[in-house]
Amino acid sequence: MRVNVKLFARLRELVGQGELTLDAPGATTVADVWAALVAAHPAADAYARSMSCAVNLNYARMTTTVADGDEVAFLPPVSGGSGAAAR
Amino acid sequence: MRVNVKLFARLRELVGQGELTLDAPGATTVADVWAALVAAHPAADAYARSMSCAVNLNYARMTTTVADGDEVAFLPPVSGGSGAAAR
Amino acid sequence: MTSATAITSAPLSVEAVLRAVEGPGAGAVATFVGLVRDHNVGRKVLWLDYEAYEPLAEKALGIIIAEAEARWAGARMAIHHRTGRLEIGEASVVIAVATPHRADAFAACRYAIERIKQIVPIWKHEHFEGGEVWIEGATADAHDEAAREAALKIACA
Amino acid sequence: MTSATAITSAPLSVEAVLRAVEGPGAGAVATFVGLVRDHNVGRKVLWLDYEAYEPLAEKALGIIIAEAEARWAGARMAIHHRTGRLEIGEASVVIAVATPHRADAFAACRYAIERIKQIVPIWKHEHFEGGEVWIEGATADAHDEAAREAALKIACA
Repeated sequence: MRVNVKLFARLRELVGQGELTLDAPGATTVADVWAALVAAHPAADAYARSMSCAVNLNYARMTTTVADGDEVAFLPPVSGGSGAAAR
Repeated sequence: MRVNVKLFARLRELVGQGELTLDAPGATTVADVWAALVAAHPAADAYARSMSCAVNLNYARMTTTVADGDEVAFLPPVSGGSGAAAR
Repeated sequence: MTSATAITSAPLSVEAVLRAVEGPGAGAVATFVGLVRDHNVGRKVLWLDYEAYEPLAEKALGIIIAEAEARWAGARMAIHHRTGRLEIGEASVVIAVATPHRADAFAACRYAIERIKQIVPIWKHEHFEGGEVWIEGATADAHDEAAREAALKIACA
Repeated sequence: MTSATAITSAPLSVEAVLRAVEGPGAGAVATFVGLVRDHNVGRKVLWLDYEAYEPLAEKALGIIIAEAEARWAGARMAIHHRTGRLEIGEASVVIAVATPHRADAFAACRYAIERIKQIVPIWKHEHFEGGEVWIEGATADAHDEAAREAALKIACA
């Protein structure tokens, strides 16, 4: 299976690209796609516990199923909104 | 003693004028000025319990002393701010 | 930089009030705009007339700003209030407050509108379908500490 | 009438966001503007770069607006968020919400900024004196009910 992977912010920098086509033979879930990404780009593993994901512009879970041609995005913890510190 | 009295909103309407010069012989406090006003314009008495006052552009009490030529304002309950109901 | 306080019969500008709170150190700006509603307690409102004791009203806005800037560190606040005849949908009051952090901006802005309704000598004459009425709220006394505490409590809830 | 949601590299306009919430029945409008601060946790900030997953970020703003309009009766909300390089003092996000009564305007506006920081896929790259760092906050999941409850609790405190 082939999916289009989108990466952002520091995760994008660690992998060295923000968009890539990933061959993930036998992959059926987002977790499988992530495993294939980490296999190809071990640096991505830094986000294994903190990233979330989206499939075809819908927030998803690691257990969400993926299909050939899907856009799978991995999202580091977000920090939009105000420029001020959180309080 | 002579003071300049300022009236607003419904209190102004009840008295029929927003500004008047009031002769209040022997008056020493805002309460005395109010009494002289009510004597001259009994309709003002409707606000005896709900109005507040200011002397020379300072929020005052009924016990605040007044002097000849002072500007004494009587304020009905205020309703500035949003056009919406209070909640 | 526009004035931090204004009592004016001209239409209000949010941008003008925002400009009055510009400056270094700000991370958040909260604004509040009060609008003339088309209905009030079941009455169809036609228009409102706002009457002010202008010099004391402007001074009262300054008192509220000083209170807020003393309570919330680094806050800069501006308040413009309109007078005269206002049509439905027009802005009667605009508050802006800039602070380093957002929680303070919301709290200070809420405090300001509560205080305005407590102490500023401005009166609303409502013209509705079938009549007119002076709206009367709080007895205005800037020295009433209980009122001030009540406003703080709402703001900091 | 401008769009209720926008993810844009152009400077934000508070007036444009306000126009997007115009309409009948409103008595109060609360707005929130997030600004780039000159300091962050002791660092002198030089500028920020905001990166967005644009189509999902715009969708996320729409989700937040739908949540707020469902929670606060009669609310109309708009949110514009900027991307790219922002200098100190520039606005990164503008929220406006119009409601019949003021308490709801403040609550809905506060809710929106809290939710933005929870779920919208936008990332802040801080360039400070001596280095740069990606700021990382919440793990973004629009379906996380505990996060949503937390935002509601802050908004309605």
